[in-house]
Amino acid sequence: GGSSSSTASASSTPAAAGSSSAAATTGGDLSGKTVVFIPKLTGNAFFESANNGAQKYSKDWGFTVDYQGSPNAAVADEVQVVNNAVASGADAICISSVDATGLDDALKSAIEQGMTVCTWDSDVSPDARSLMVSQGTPDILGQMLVDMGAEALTNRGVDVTKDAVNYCWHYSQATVADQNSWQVAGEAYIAEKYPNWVNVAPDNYYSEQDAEKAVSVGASILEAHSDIDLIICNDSTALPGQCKAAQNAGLTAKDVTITGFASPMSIKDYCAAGVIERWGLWDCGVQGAMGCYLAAYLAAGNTVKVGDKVEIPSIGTVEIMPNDVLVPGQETAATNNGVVLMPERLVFTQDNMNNYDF
Amino acid sequence: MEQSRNSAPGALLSVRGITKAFSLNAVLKGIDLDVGSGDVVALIGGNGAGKSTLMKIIMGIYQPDGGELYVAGEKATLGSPTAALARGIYMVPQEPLLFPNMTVEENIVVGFSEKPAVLHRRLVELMEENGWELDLSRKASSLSIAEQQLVELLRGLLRNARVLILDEPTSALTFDEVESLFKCVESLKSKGIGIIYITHRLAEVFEIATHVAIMRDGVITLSGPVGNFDRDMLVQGLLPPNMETQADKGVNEDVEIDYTGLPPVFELQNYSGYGFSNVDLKVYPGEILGVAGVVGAGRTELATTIFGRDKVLGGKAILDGADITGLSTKKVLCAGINYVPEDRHLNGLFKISDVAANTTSGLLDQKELGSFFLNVKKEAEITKKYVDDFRIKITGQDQLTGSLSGGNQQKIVIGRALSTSPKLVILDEPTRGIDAAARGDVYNIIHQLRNQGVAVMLISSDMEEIVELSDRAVTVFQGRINGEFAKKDINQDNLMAAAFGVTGGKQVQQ
Amino acid sequence: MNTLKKITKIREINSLFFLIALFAIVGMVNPAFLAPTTLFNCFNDSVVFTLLATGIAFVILTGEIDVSIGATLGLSAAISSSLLRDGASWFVAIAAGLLAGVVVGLINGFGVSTLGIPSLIFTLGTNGVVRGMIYVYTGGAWVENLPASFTKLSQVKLFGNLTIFYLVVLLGVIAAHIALTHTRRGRYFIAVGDNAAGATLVGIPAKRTKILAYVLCGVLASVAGIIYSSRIGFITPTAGNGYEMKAIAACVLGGISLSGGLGSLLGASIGAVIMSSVSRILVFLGFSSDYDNTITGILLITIVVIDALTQNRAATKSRHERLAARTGPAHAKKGGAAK
Amino acid sequence: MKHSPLERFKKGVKSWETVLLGLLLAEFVIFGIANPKFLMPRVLLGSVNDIISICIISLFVTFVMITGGIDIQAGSIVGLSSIVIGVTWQDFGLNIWVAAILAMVVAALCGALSGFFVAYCGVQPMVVTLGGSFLYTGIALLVSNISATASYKGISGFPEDFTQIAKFKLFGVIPSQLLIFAALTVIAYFLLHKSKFGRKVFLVGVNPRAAEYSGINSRFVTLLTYVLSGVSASIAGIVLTAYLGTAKSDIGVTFTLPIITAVVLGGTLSTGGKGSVIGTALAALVIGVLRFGLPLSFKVSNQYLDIPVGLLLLIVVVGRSIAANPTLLRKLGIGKAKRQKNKA
Ligand SMILES: Nc1ncnc2c1ncn2[C@@H]1O[C@H](COP(=O)(O)OP(=O)(O)OP(=O)(O)O)[C@@H](O)[C@H]1O
Ligand SMILES: Nc1ncnc2c1ncn2[C@@H]1O[C@H](COP(=O)(O)OP(=O)(O)OP(=O)(O)O)[C@@H](O)[C@H]1O
Ligand SMILES: [Mg+2]
Ligand SMILES: [Mg+2]
Repeated sequence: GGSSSSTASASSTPAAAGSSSAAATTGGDLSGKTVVFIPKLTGNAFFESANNGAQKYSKDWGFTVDYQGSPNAAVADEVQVVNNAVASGADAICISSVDATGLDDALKSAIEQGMTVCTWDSDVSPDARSLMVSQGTPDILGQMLVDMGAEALTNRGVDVTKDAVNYCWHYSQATVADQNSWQVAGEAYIAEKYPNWVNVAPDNYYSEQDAEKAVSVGASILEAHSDIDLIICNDSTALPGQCKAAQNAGLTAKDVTITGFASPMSIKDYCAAGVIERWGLWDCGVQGAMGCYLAAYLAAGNTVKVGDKVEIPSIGTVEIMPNDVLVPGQETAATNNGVVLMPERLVFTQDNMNNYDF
Repeated sequence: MEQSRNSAPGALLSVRGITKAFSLNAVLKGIDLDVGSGDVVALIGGNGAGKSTLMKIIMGIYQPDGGELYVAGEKATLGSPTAALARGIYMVPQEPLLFPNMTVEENIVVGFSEKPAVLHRRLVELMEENGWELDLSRKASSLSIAEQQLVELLRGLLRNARVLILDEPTSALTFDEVESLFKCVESLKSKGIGIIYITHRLAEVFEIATHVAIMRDGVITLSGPVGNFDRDMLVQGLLPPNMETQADKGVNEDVEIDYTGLPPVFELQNYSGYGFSNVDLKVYPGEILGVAGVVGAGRTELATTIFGRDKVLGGKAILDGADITGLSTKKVLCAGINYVPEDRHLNGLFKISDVAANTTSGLLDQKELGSFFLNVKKEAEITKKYVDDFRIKITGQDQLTGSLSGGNQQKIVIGRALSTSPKLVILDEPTRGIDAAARGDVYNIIHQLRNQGVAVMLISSDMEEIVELSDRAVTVFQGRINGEFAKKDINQDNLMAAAFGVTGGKQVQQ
Repeated sequence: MNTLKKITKIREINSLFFLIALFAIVGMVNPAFLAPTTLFNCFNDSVVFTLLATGIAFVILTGEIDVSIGATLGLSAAISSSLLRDGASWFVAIAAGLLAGVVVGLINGFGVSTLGIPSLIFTLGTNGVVRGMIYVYTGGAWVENLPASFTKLSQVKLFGNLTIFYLVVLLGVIAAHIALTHTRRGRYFIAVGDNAAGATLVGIPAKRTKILAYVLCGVLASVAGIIYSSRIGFITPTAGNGYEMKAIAACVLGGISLSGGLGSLLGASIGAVIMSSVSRILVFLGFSSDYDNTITGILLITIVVIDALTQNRAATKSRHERLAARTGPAHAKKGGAAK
Repeated sequence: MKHSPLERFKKGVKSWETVLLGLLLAEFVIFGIANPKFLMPRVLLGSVNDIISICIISLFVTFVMITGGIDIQAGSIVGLSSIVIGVTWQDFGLNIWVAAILAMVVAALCGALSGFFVAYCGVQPMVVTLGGSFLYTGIALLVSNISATASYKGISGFPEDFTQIAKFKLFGVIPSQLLIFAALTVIAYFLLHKSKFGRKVFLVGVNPRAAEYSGINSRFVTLLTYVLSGVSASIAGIVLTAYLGTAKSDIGVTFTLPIITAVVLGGTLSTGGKGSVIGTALAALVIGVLRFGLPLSFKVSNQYLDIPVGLLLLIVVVGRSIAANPTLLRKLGIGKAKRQKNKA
């Protein structure tokens, strides 16, 4: 995973503390297991990278990761993928859900039929899965987005606590769960920490994961708000599109700050060209691999409970945490239920962006 | 055998042993035909005899299953119309095939390689020569059938073809236009152009043809110079071997109707609409009211407006004492009027539906066919009634009407109009494009109706037809009724004069 | 007066009026929209849709439809840009992209014209196959990191702020428009769409014309794909998803009839500008993005409904005028001399 | 003599439903051999759940296409119906069944609006319904904004008896969704092929002008077909909402192309006038089973499934066109034609 990263300020969350205490579980053999690894949609850089990571690690671990997904990020399509996975007789499912509750029934029936279900990236109801490998809570990620923006603004010579900063959000659409939850958390964070900032479009801009639209919406934002200071693009299509629009308009990171979440590969050209200074993501390859490992781990008959530590070979040790670290008030079952947080999120800049290959 | 296989010497076009079948239906069974320079070969035959099919083969639209074509003595394979055009063959099709979104001029000159300006000049000259008037910048979609036919003719004439095929060119033309077409054909004849002329009007054969050929059931039963035949011989040749000569002449033996004290079943009072105005008209039960006029006089508009297809601008329409002015088609139908449209392909037929569906389509809003579910038995019954009554030639009730011949299609449309048991039937050009036998059948149907006490409004541009059938006639000129004739006064001269706006030797004042 | 009437009868002029009116209204709400940069960008950003719409216009004019162009765009974009990324020469990369368009176009043309399969069905089939091919070709991954020299092309501007892409495409469209309306062979496309049987009768090779239309459509879709690559800089396997519908809508907005034989390429390109400006317009109008789809829908429906109603009314009116003219001067004295 | 098997084959091919049924059986056999699990009732019958929306809607989009129209808005009406149920139930406190009926009314109105523009204003259906798909997707989002639940979250927690619509299993194996589909197929069949309304739909599709001259209100019939397809979309929306347990505004957006594909594969003429409910139902199942069987039995990744579905469509229509018109083959294989001529 990303070893030499500048860790985001918000990443001081409880995570793998490097503790070497062995997992308190009964042993079970992972080799030969099959984990169906389900993205929200295929053909998206984020999920493809996660799959690459999962495939790479799983080879060493000795089990099979079967990447199955629909090209559409639609709940009905994903349910079908889940049902196909169940029918195929795999051992476990590791899924990034497009809908917070819409997959619950399908996953519960998978569990009833003896499968292990874990989630990663985007969660379902806690009783419809065992473990969730989370890149962080909405608060963490929302704050991270805002902090990246604030940092870049500061580097431009803006006093982020005093100057009137005009900003807006540009991402995929109003119905996508995680991106919206980050936006909500980020807004709350801004309201609290930077009351002097002005959101020029409180209803946000959407480009529906259409690259062409991302560029054209991006261009319109720059044209319609010539005084815009910061554009936060928490979507992996919106961010490169917004950068391209700025580049087309001849703007650089000195004129307008663009930040957001996207893989380093898709943005590094713009960074090299001076269009963007910093952006972030987490190592989705590691995240995918972790999800698949844990799914296979439980499928092999291991049991875990909150507080246990699991050692994931060549990644590190992770701790099982209660569900309420993600959503306050959520209950956690006695065994095989809980949340694993990604140890760190990455912020990419000119200096480190070439260290990653996703 | 060997002889007949070859092209006749000097012929512009020779057809030898052409056969053609559509799936299992053998339409042409070995046709031989020659067209020499300056010949006008009149090709006659019943509906579905295969005339148009033969012409389409000559034109390269269909490929023959067997047989040969010779153009100017050379064997030719005409794989496409392009090949036929290149050899100087052009066909004016039976159904006009215009480009609806193009102007008249574009329609005529499309496909030519000459300069537009040159073409335009030639076109204008041609029209002046023939005395045809057409606004060249009008869109083809706004043309009436007659006008479409003129455009098709102009196309053919402008092509300077060596062999010109005219497939029923006069079926929609006015008297004047037919006259000028004949002049035109004469002049082509003298230029040495060979013409194949398809028609159902035997009079035309004797007027312009040099040769005649009769087709029946996919073979040519009779052919030779026109001088060798007379009308009766042709009629005989057209009819199936052992059939009585009853068909052609619908017998009108009925006595004159006594109108005194008879209340009209249908009445128009000062009725105006688009294309006609201030029409006063009465139709009595059990009479055939002929409505004569030249094409474009506005009769179709009058009929379709009564039928609820267009807006009424003034006046009243009264059926059996009930005011039906401006009602929707559905309500007019229920009230007891039905209409057989003049353009059966556009407004009459459901080509890819079967005979039964076509016949009963007017009954769908009536209880007769069931309240919610379609009563299939009843449907078959009604269809059978009309198929039998009208002697409609079909392979079964599930045959698609698009594959029927024109006459049979027309009978089905008439059958539909009668299925609603109307008090008044308006027939608009009911015999256009159908052969003598079918025409006789239609006439019989009309008489039957009359005898059943149904009132019939017969719109026709064929004066002979009006004379033959009507109990009373009116003429329409420029959207107004300008003449009414009692049975004894109905004759070609009177009708013609009134139709052209000349009554009693003087122009009707506008 | 008469010329004015004639001009409004040209459907693409109506579309142009509509475009101007739309821009004027947006400009009134937010004058920033009328800044030259923004205005030009409306056109610059329409370049992909202009290509798609004019491409599909050829097919629609001949009376057919092609719903595979979005996938063709994606495939060409993926092929060309992956070759460029991997260091192939520009010539090879572009030729390969165009070849993909030609092949798809030929297959569509063959199926629709030679085999006589209804075009909606056939191109739905090729759409599925081509879209799947993109996943096979790319393995589902994005094509990124295209050579800067290639992506820079999209920034080259002439005459102030018009990109060279749009300029070239616009000139191409105008040239094609003239060729289509003023040459003998050009008229074939419209003639075939207007009445295929009639076209065959006057010696127009209807089948070949249709195949040509599909090939042109495929090629233009791949040109669109290549320009898309340069403009966007990264290719996702979903690139061009749903663009076929927007391109069809653009054609209709530009006055092209889906039943064929009516309309022009210039109209299609104007429609493309309207269609691709919608999201930009919404930003300037300050609408919440939540209204995006609602307003796009309302706009689209309003335009086509108004257009259809005015066309219908004009047709009815001219028919009524012609019919009224027959009855002579209105309300002349009644009837004639009855016998 | 020699041609008789060919002739018979041609006749068989003519009954399109037979071909589709054969295809469906072939799929069962092939997938079943490749992976016997495929034929397990629970697996096979359960798989129907995932395609049921498309099956249901395509039944009624068939009506629209027979009138010569097309409906690409049905998918967006699914989402609208779903969110209307969710919002009126959760935020307005309506009884869930009242909410479901309300959703059907809303869907009918949506269909009627588009149908009105198509039938009474003469606008081209593809464009109207494209506009409709934008409009209704947009309205669905706006409706979801009314709710206290954020639009990206989806409304859940529906009462048990509502979710039973999609979860109930007859004899423990036959899913209720399959029963709903079967019932709707029967209804659609009788409506289209046995009722007077169905006859009108066909006649309007063949020749709307002739239909008008027969006293049929072509425009109204056309409008009704859009209402029908809208209502069917709302039924799909209700079933899907119950199945997923979640009401969301965007749950149907990906259905458009599969619906049209099912209808045309079912033998409906895209120019109108011809089509059959059974054909559509079978075609929808053929596509659905293909999409389910290939990943299960042949490990084809889901993202490539567009290819086999597209290929199936192409092979079937090409085969059909050649069977209907054997001269095509002769034209294509010119060599063969020449040989025949030489023999003659
Ligand atoms: N494309 C076709 N497919 C199947 N059958 C056809 C086709 N064209 C014509 N027929 C059939 O061939 C026969 C001959 O038709 P054709 O049009 O040549 O007759 P016709 O002599 O021109 O009749 P009419 O006087 O009515 O014009 C008819 O039975 C008709 O149904
Ligand atoms: N613009 C048009 N659009 C559609 N149909 C038209 C149009 N103009 C004319 N028609 C139809 O063409 C047919 C022939 O009309 P035309 O004007 O030739 O004669 P008419 O007024 O019906 O005269 P008559 O019936 O006395 O011969 C009618 O059915 C008419 O409704
Ligand atoms: Mg004929
Ligand atoms: Mg008339």
